[in-house]
Amino acid sequence: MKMKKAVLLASLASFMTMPASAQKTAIEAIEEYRAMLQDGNPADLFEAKGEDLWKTARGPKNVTLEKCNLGKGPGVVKGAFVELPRYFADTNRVQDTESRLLTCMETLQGFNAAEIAKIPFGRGEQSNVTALATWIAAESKGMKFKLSQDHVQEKTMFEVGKRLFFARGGSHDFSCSSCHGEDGKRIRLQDLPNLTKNPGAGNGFGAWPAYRVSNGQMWGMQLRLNDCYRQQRFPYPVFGSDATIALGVYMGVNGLGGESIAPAIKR
Amino acid sequence: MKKHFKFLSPALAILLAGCAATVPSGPDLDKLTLEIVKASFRDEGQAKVDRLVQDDANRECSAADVAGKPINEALGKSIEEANFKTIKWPSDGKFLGDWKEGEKIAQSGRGLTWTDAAGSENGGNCYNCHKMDPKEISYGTIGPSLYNYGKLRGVVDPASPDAKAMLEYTWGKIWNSKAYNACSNMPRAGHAGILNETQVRHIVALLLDPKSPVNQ
Amino acid sequence: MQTRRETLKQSAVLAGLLASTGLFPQYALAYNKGAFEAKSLADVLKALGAGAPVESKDVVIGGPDIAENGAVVPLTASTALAGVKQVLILVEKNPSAMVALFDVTDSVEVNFSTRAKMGQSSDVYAVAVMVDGQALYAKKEVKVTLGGCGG
Amino acid sequence: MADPMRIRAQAAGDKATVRVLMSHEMESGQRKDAAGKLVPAWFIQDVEAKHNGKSVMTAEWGPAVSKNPFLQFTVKGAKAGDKIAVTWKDNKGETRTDEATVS
Repeated sequence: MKMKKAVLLASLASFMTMPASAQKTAIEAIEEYRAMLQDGNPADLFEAKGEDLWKTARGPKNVTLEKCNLGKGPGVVKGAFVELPRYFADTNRVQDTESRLLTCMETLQGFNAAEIAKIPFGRGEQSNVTALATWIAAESKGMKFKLSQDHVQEKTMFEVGKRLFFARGGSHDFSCSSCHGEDGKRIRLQDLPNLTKNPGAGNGFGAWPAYRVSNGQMWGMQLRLNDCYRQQRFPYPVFGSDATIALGVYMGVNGLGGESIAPAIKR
Repeated sequence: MKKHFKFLSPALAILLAGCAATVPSGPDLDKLTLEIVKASFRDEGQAKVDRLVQDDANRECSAADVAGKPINEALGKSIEEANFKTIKWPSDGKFLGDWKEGEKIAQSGRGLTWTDAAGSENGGNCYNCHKMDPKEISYGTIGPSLYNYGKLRGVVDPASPDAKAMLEYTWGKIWNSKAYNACSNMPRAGHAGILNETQVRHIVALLLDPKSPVNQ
Repeated sequence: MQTRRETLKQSAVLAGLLASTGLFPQYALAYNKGAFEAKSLADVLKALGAGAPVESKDVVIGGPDIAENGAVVPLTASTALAGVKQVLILVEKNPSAMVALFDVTDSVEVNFSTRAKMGQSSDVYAVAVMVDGQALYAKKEVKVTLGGCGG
Repeated sequence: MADPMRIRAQAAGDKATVRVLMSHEMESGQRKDAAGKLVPAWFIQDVEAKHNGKSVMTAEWGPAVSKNPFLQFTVKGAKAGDKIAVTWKDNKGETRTDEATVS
């Protein structure tokens, strides 16, 4: 909440030069509206669903996910979210929360991960992945991001993520950085976190999964990035693809030390 | 080896795992990024993977952003010159359309995403980044305020010869923003086919017509 | 403390029990379809058999001045008055005006919050229908803005 | 079966504030799908709250209540350890009851 205020003050300062004093009241009113929604975040519903899914025997093998290794050992959930994405030796790749969940669903439960990756967001097993990610994030709520950069693949993915973040393209020449490269900017009325450093990187990256009030949907980071790319007029990023994971590493490392507030509530 | 869920193409796996001890050098990272992009995106609706191909402006400006430095001055100049040449001036010599139509285009952020129907009318996305009509409180701040755009630039009568230079600049900036600033954040509305000539005319009117709410 | 999972299990059992006993027989009949289809405050009150609306300082409508998103607008209706039978929350410019109706008992405070959809900027109302049929209301304007990239 | 509700009931003094989140589409009946077809209305119509088994509040909702509804009310005389149960029923006849303990 404090961080939010700071961002707000920064953007207010930039309005000082503008003649319309009504603007300040509008911003305050919007801030009031957001505060009203904090109490009673429907993300709670998805969190409860995710916990249940984790502990329920499912899939062709009819087992639970309770032995899933999210990086801190089989079954350790608390604190895992703030260290993801990270390198996993068993798959020999860097994975984020959602792609790692697919690995566990395949190896432990016998699901076909590649098939789940193809399901549109919000349907079938995809909505279960989102609920699971919501619960996993909630178990680390309030903890500080501490992604590892020890493994060469982790460092490499950071560098790739940085290049992707600044990559301009699509019909509108947008990059991630067009909206998220500077402090105190807004698109329409939405504050845009500067994802290249804290506090923006920690706040922005650390808010997802989040409940979107505009459509009443729970969005994980994969869908957040997917919809950013949609608005950027880019082609479609494949679920769990290396581009999305590299961006996760870039934002997460930029947000080191920032507090994870996921699951949050967003416009 | 047990088959695991992965997206890495064989080439990537070699690049990533082959040189296991060290992070690749800059040019290798650029190459790896291109490989990863190729493996990570697919066509969806009208948004095809060919949109990932960068022209000189996008490639050089992205590289400058990664380096955290402004673009080399001479390079920037040549990008601006090349982009200036792409500007299509109004075929009938008329720069000014209807500001009321311009306001509608400025409000709309639709078009060209993979969820938009191909061929549907595109918006200008103007309010996403700019303040324009002060009655619209939901405006972005990525670009500068355009409130009183024409008034502040002394455009009293758009038909007068005094106003010609500003009409041309405004038209050109909307058509291809990179003609004036190589690494501008602004889309190249005309050049990229986002807005057609008629729509650009309406936006110019929204900005320069003394009757437009932008200039009240 | 009960874990969430235990709560879930328990609720599932409860839901089963209730389903078998048949729920809400009285409400299924009593749902005020007419009131929920009415277009204005006056018509809603007519459908409920209440009197004409009178503005009152004793009734409070809570809500944002500006809603960033019309899909979710938090609204609160409350009053400290005694003798309240029903509390209504309305959005004047919605296709049907009434959002929610709460039946008050002595066991709850006359203070209810929920969240409403709003298609456009509009006046919103809190109405206290008294035991004698009197309808007291408070209203405020809520502006709905367009958010996001508009795409 | 519908997903469970989340109910939090917190005692303060001689009353308890109850906050409820329900998992429901609350389809207005006004929205069109991608193919331009009207999506039929599907929403919670009736809500009832019980304190230790006794009905304390009933409500009727229309389709203008937001998706995944939130409801807050205050029960007089409720104290820590008491049970608060909430039941909803939608226009298709589907129903769900969940219970929470006042903390």
